Amino acid sequence: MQIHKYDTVIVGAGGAGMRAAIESTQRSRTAVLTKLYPTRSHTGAAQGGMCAALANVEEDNWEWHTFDTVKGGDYLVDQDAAEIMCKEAVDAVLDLEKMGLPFSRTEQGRIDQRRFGGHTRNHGEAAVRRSCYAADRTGHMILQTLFQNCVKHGVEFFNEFYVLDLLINDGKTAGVVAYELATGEIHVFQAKSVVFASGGTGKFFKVTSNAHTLTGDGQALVYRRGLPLEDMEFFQFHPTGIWRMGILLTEGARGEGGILRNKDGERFMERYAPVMKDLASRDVCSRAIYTEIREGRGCGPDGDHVYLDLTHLPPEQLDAKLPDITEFARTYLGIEPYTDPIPIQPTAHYAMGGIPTNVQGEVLRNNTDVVPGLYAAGEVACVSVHGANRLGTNSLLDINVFGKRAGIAAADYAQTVEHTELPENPAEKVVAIIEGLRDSEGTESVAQIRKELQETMDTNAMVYRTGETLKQAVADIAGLRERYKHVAIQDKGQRYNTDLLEAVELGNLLDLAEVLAVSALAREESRGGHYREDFPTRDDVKFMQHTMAYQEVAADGTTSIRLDYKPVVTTRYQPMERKY
Amino acid sequence: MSTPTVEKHSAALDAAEVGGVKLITVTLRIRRFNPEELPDPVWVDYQLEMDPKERVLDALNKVKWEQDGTLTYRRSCAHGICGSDAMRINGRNRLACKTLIKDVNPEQPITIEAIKGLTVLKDLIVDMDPFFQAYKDVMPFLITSGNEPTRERLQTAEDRERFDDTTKCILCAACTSSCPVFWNDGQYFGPAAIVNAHRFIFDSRDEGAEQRLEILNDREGVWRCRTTFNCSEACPRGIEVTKAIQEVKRALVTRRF
Amino acid sequence: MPAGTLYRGREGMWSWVAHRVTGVLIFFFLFAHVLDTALVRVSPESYDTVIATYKTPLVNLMEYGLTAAILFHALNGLRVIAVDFWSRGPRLQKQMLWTVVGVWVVLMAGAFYPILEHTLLSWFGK
Amino acid sequence: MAADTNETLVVPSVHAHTGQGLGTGNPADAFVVEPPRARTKKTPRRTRTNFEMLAWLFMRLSGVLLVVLILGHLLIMLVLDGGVSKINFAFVAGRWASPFWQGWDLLMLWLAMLHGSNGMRTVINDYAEKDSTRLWLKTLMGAATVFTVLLGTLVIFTFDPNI
Ligand SMILES: Cc1cc2nc3c(=O)[nH]c(=O)nc-3n(C[C@H](O)[C@H](O)[C@H](O)COP(=O)(O)OP(=O)(O)OC[C@H]3O[C@@H](n4cnc5c(N)ncnc54)[C@H](O)[C@@H]3O)c2cc1C
Ligand code: HEM
Ligand code: SF4
Ligand code: F3S
Ligand code: FES
Repeated sequence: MQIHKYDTVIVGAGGAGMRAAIESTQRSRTAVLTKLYPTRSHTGAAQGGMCAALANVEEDNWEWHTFDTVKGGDYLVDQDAAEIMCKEAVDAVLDLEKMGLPFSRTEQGRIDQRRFGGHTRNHGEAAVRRSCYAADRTGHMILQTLFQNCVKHGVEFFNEFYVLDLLINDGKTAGVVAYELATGEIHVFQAKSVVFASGGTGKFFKVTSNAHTLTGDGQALVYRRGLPLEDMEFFQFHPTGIWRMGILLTEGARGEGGILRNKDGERFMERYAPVMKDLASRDVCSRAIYTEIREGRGCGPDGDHVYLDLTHLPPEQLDAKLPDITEFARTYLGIEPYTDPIPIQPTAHYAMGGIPTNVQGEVLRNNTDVVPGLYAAGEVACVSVHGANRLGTNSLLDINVFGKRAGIAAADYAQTVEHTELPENPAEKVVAIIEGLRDSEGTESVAQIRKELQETMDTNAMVYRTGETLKQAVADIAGLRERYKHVAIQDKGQRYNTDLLEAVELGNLLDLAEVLAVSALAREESRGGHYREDFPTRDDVKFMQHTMAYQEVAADGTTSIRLDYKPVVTTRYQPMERKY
Repeated sequence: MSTPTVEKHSAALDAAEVGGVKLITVTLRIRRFNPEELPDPVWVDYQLEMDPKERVLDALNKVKWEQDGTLTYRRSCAHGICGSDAMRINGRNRLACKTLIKDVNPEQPITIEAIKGLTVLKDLIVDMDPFFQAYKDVMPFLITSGNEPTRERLQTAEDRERFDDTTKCILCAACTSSCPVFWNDGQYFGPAAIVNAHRFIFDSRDEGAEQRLEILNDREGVWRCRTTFNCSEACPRGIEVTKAIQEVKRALVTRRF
Repeated sequence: MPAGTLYRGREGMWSWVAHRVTGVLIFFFLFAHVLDTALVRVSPESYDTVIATYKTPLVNLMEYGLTAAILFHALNGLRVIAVDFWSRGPRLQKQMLWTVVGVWVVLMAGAFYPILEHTLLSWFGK
Repeated sequence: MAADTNETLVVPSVHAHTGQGLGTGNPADAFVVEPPRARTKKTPRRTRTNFEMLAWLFMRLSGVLLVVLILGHLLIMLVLDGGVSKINFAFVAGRWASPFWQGWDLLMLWLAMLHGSNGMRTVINDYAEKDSTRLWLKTLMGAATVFTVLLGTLVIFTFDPNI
């Protein structure tokens, strides 16, 4: 075991982690621990864009953006946070441009902007061009640009280090424990402040746009340290994933004029969202697609998908604005998007919930108090700017705005305090997990359990949910968690033991899936990404509040989930019916 | 609006939409290496039933999940965007997640081995540090002088287009590890580093081009490229790598960029 | 240790291999050729003796091979130069290579009789 | 790796492990497949000259000229007028009587040798593993080149058709 001492430790080198690192490296001695090489992070997969009311191509302002964000989130958004995000959005985009990000440009040489789902002019009048983009590679460019600037600032990366535990001593952050993939060694990082930026958790679904590595490690290990997780039942299903594979086709495709069609060739979104049509918010579109499929208007022999039609767009426009996604269709489906519509279905995409933080990125211990020295930003966190449903392009914005804020706050905090003493035997918990798996005599297979988890989540906790399906999911997950105790791995070595880590990651997924299902079961209403067929309307009286899920450990070591609720911060906008 | 879908069904779309799949038996012949067990690498065959439209990465996953958990490789996004899984498939560098089984002659055993020229650490995992070192050596970040503007720097669409191709790089190392010059001694900067230098040299906002050119003017710089085009063939992002290298060479000669 | 497989490069790589092999070959030949030509400084007789060996069928055949090597190296060298200095060169490198091969085949066929005439005559008579 | 690193206990595990990280104490590090020459802090070395660029340019320039010179040479020597069978002392004497052919051959000799030896330098740089081997091979090659060029030049200039 090795012990390292830093002022600030950042967990994760995606967009949020690197944005934080750029700030904190200039202010404090910072280490960035990441389980992937930084440029492998899933921020690179983001396509469509990053919204900011630059007003480069048409009139726009941050207040409209805030309204859209709040409405998009079905009023579960903390409006103070949304205001900050939308106000700072302009600088966030300009910062990136100054760091070198190659945005697509307008005729005048300004950053170009395109339409995106749910983003409107003057509180819902019509779609507005607000999303700043670089073809359909915006996330790639953000990730590369941030990495380039990390290189410039000499950020210290520990690549392929898996953070497996958070150390809290005396209520204060003491550091993290990491596992070095290359050697199998355990490293303890003592730090005054720790920023979690470890990304999403989509891998508990089968059809997902998320990477194999998005296993919610950050959420899970914070949760196991007794800290709450907020709004985990809200998971976004993106309407246009490649059929059966889940690979994302950006909403920008519809922003450029793409149309959703059912088997009769009908532009069915006209029926569901007369004003915004195909650019209604994601939850609305995803539900519409499933309704079409259920009512027998799906395409293909099994009628289990619909089409994203780009054939009416000029090939030059596709080449210039959507080069990557058209290539995905060619590579993975063998079809030509110039002439054929693309088979799509909703795909699990984004976790609105996560580790609750305030607008400085400080992690909450309960509804009001923070854990000193602990920060979170990015998809792992829930500042709640996305509420019940995130608007497209607001996540890239979130990671930049709150990544920067958390980085600054963490470094500033680190300057004011001394290191917290490490707890006795700091690596104990991690060693127990790892040696437990290595020495396990069990017979259960990681892949099998994960597959069953994904299947139950896809069937029972997807776009449409009912009390019954969610109970089924809870029961299934409980069974799987039981079986997980007897899971065995084949690779017993030290070097690059990915077999071992897949097992650890599965443990995280199981815990988080359970939180999702239990939180969803308790929320007896429909709001944003969470749609209960048995409670199809929004219930602002009972559920206009955030779910806070805590893990309770009984004396005998068994765990259970305790749900609590936290009020929503409402400043300007009173809840209204949501129509697109 | 027209109703294109019903009548305009091409054969490709029909093929893409078939529900039931026909599985075929494929053999993966993987060059395994685990120094904790054996000092030397070995070729191991795995047989599996696969849908030919699946990716080679799916096949590797199937081996790892169902047959041999010790098989080790890097992967993340599974759709060719993160650059984790460059490997040599049937003798050529590719991303496993961007290569469909039907395209690599599945009637024969499919050979899979680590990329060349970087130290193999285990199975398909190589040491990427020298690769990233070369990348860092070309100063891959925007260099400007003077006060920052309050708004964005202006750049015409044409100026933006000038370096578009090389902004696509995902640092997968498929190019560098396919370059015969790089295999020889690993000292050559390699195509990926040059691609990333190109991205800034031809960015109208950047002012560090001279410095970067000077770095690439070096003994191990662009002049070592022998225009073998392996890099261009290997690049999963379709970057015209050799073209970019030639542009850098010409910029060095003419000092115009 | 079971070796890794050979890298399956395509036209670009193999043409470079050929270019390099022919280049080295020509270099060594040139070295020898200057030495033998230097014999003109020694005496007409010794020069003619050496040149006589150039006229034996074996060396004559090698001469044809050398021409082949030089011709390929020269044509492909021009292709490389085009790749270097012509902005469309890299995109057309394969087509240019096949052109090089085509021209090379034609020229080598054309040179077959003139170069080997001597040998052919001595073998098959008039 | 980072400073401030102090070792404590070694994690107990199935395999013996020194806990030093890659490239140091791990016995497994002794075995690697196809190790390249390591890129070190000292490499790439900064040279700050345009030598490689000039060499590269020279290869192209000389290449273009050599096409004319060598193909012309081959045409005359091997193809025209009965090919190689015509060549003898007298033929050479006849040709070198003209300063034009003298100049032609001289230029060809210089360009070809310099082009060839620079090409060989590249080849040696690519394949010689050790710095010392590299140096030796290049010295040898350089000496051979200088010798050949000088010899050839001497021959062309001091050629005496009447010896
Ligand atoms: C296909 C796709 C398209 C998208 N398109 C858009 C879009 O157009 N606009 C938009 O606004 N949003 C988009 N999103 C959402 C957005 O991209 C993500 O939410 C955002 O990039 C998340 O960034 P992050 O920094 O939080 O996490 P990530 O980029 O996922 O990074 C996570 C980091 O944490 C590290 N990590 C994880 N676990 C550990 C651990 N245990 N130890 C150490 N390190 C760890 C990883 O190595 C990685 O570096 C898209 C998402 C997807 C999947
Ligand atoms: C006939 C006209 C010739 C042309 C057009 C020509 C062209 C070229 C070019 C352009 C290169 C550079 C290749 C690169 O940088 O990748 C080259 C390399 C080389 N040439 Fe020539 N050349 C000619 C004749 C010769 C002769 C006569 C010799 C031998 C003395 C020779 C030996 C070499 C060698 C050894 C190389 C290095 C090969 C390598 O690095 O791969 N060439 N030639
Ligand atoms: S240039 Fe292409 S092959 Fe090379 S690292 Fe970049 S993406 Fe990979
Ligand atoms: S493979 Fe290597 S030799 Fe040049 S063209 Fe590409 S860098
Ligand atoms: S897994 Fe990301 S590129 Fe293949």
